Amino acid sequence: MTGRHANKVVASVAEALAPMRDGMTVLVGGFGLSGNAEALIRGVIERGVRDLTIVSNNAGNLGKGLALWLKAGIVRKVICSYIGNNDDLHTRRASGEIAVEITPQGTLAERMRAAGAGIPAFFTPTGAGTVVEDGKETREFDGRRYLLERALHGDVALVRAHTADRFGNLRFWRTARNFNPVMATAARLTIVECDHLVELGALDPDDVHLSGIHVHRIVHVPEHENAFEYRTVRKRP
Amino acid sequence: MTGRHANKVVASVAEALAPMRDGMTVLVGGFGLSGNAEALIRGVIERGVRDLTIVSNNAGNLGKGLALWLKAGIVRKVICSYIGNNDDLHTRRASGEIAVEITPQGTLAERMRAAGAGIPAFFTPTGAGTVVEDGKETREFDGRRYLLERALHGDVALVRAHTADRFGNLRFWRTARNFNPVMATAARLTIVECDHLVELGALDPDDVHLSGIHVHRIVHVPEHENAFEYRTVRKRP
Amino acid sequence: MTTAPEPTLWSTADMARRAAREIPAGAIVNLGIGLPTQVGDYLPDGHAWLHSENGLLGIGPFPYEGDEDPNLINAGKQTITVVPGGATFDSAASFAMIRGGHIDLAILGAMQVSAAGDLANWAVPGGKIMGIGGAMDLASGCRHVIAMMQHVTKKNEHKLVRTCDYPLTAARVVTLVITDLGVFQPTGDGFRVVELAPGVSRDYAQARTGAPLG
Amino acid sequence: MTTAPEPTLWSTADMARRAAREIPAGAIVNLGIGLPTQVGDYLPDGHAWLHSENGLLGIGPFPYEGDEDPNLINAGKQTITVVPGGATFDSAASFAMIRGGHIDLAILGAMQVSAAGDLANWAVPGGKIMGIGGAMDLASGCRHVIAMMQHVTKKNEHKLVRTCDYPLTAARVVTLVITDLGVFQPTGDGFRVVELAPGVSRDYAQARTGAPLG
Repeated sequence: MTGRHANKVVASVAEALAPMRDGMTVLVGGFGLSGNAEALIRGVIERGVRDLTIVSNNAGNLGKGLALWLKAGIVRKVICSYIGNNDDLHTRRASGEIAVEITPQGTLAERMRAAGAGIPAFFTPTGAGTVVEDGKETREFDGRRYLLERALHGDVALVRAHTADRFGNLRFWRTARNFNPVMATAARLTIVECDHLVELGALDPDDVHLSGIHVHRIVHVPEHENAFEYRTVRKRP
Repeated sequence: MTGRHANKVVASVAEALAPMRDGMTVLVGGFGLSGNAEALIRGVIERGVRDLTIVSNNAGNLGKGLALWLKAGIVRKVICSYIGNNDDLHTRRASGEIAVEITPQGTLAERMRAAGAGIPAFFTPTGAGTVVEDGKETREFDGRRYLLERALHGDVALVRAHTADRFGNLRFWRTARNFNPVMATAARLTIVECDHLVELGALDPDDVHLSGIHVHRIVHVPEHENAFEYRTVRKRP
Repeated sequence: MTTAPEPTLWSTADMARRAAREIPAGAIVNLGIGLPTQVGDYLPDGHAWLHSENGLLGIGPFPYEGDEDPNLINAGKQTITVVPGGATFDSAASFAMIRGGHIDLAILGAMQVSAAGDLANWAVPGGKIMGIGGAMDLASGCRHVIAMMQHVTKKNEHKLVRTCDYPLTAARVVTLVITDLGVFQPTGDGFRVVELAPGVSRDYAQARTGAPLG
Repeated sequence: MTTAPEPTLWSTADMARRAAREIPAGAIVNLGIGLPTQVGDYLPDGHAWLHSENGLLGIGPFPYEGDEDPNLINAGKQTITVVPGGATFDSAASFAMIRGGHIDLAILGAMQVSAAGDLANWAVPGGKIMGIGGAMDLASGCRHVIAMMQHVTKKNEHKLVRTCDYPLTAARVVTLVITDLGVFQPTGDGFRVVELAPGVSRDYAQARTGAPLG
């Protein structure tokens, strides 16, 4: 008898992704191209699954990140907050190939936080009096108008961490953290791609960003592209 | 013109507590006697305010912590999850001197998390089918029964941190963290008592447990009693 | 008329040892205050991850004398240690883990368990209110709940019952009951006998149970 | 008939400099993508704390050439630095700060602002949908919202209007509008003139505003 939290470290991206199936809802960490689980994202295409619903703030950009899935034709629906200049998504939305559900960014994060925390629904002020209200229950509390939003669960989460120990305790790097921790809490199966893999006890208990309770498979990927979107700099004095 | 986040470090407990007023709702961090803001708790009695509503998991124990407030007669109501062997609370509840509202511990935490996060109300499974349901709206989602719980705001939060920088970025120590961070987010005025005060930049951005955005006043208190409740040990081999 | 010999009931240590067998390797487990905490003594090192709702996953053994830290405690406020790989977090995150179904198993003390799996473990009718603590969150949030208790009260009243008359902690959540008489599974109509302590007959157990044993 | 001389309208730098004056010392400020981001250039070091909704409080200047880190970016996906005292957090915590009213001020780009303070800044009717991003959370969650925009469109259509006909971002949230013509405050019925750019007359501004100036 073995629980879900034994022997999480797997040897390859393919092994990590073996449980993926057609039609799954996949939560993919990252904000733009920062904090992307690059190897897992590539691996899903090799895995050959399709008809995926992806939940991602941006669903790729500049032909990179989740734009690879869009181009590979394995995505049925995207739940995101921002398309911007992600032309791979614009064209497939326009053609009707992919359904796009746009959600305010904070509501997207909070819906997954709710899913991970066992909250089926919550009221939020974001979107009150806008098109986001359409079809949703509204209610006033203390004279202000709120919408009822539902928890957003994933079958799988693909998460990029800076450091993981063998139980899956995670640390993230700077703004690569973004949606990664909250998505890890909201999926039935959370798969982590880490830059650094360390032994149990290497992380001080107070230095863990996300407990390994939310992690089910870990693959160590030392090399990443970490693509820039806008490389803004100043001159050295 | 000066915002709420300038010059937070104050020289004394009395100065830190100057904005407190009679009748306020005060969120007090700590689980049992661990992670208590000991100097601030003592200071509130010297401050001379009364008719307080306190929100605390335990409201003191063994005559210590918030039991000091109970004995001083400055508390009108306690919202807590557990009384246990806190006899100072049992006797004042029995005499009718203090009203006690008992809330499941996770609901207590989540109500304050909601307050801090701008969520006025949320559905939770905890307490469904129990007396906790009394007087609350219930609803089924996907065949399961949930209660609607409301956000719980404080006028003031009294928080104990291990380390604070001058902006109020906080780190906590082990299980002294408990309710401290979430209470800090839920109050209009958050006052922090820290064991260690450091300069800006001394904490790596990724090592901060709670952003100083949730902190308004900081007092450095190097010495603490840190009382034990049950000192359980094993023999050295 | 012959009198059946009195059976040897399980000690609390026996019950804790038996409960430990229900814990799979690599499971996330919350052990309630009191008797359930003892279950940890019968788990091999590194077998499971023990969760403390005050903000720790990875409870280790009690500290060596002199190493006690009053700010490192379990939910029963006992001084503890952290195992390698343990991590701390705040109460909101801790109860998000519980409510969100991330804890595989809770082993909780009980006053009454009904045939439907209802749990009553926080208040005695007419008694002093001790509070709820994390009991309701654990009982309703964890994927499985094992109740551990003496089979009858000191006054020989039934505790495995058709319907709880003590205030409920959560409805239809208990999947297994471990008592000094054995191991029982709520079935809706009664309790299935999974195992009996040495010398405990089915009749002996039935006489002490407020619902049919199946 | 004499023709009034054309006034010198504010440049985007003038607008950013004017907006910076609205930021109290020690304020927590979120600067929207585009023009509002430039406001940061006119703040003295350490004057305010800049929040980036992707998970940072304490945005510093752009990095020196060669120090860019693709995993340290602002909400516009530009490489940035962190000031001493800055801290990172996840998206859920970041938007909890926004929604929970912990951000003192947001300065956001705008397409239309109504006399009631309604903000439209995320979609052009009939245009390509770029998405909402953090705009609705910021507009409805921050304690004060300043809108920055050109006073009229390139086709000379009004952008300060009685009622927005673009899709709303949030209703009744804008407390101040800074344009190339000056500074205006929504009053419900129209806009109060707080300040006009050099040489801009009240008549000049009124002709370019879709609601009464008061």
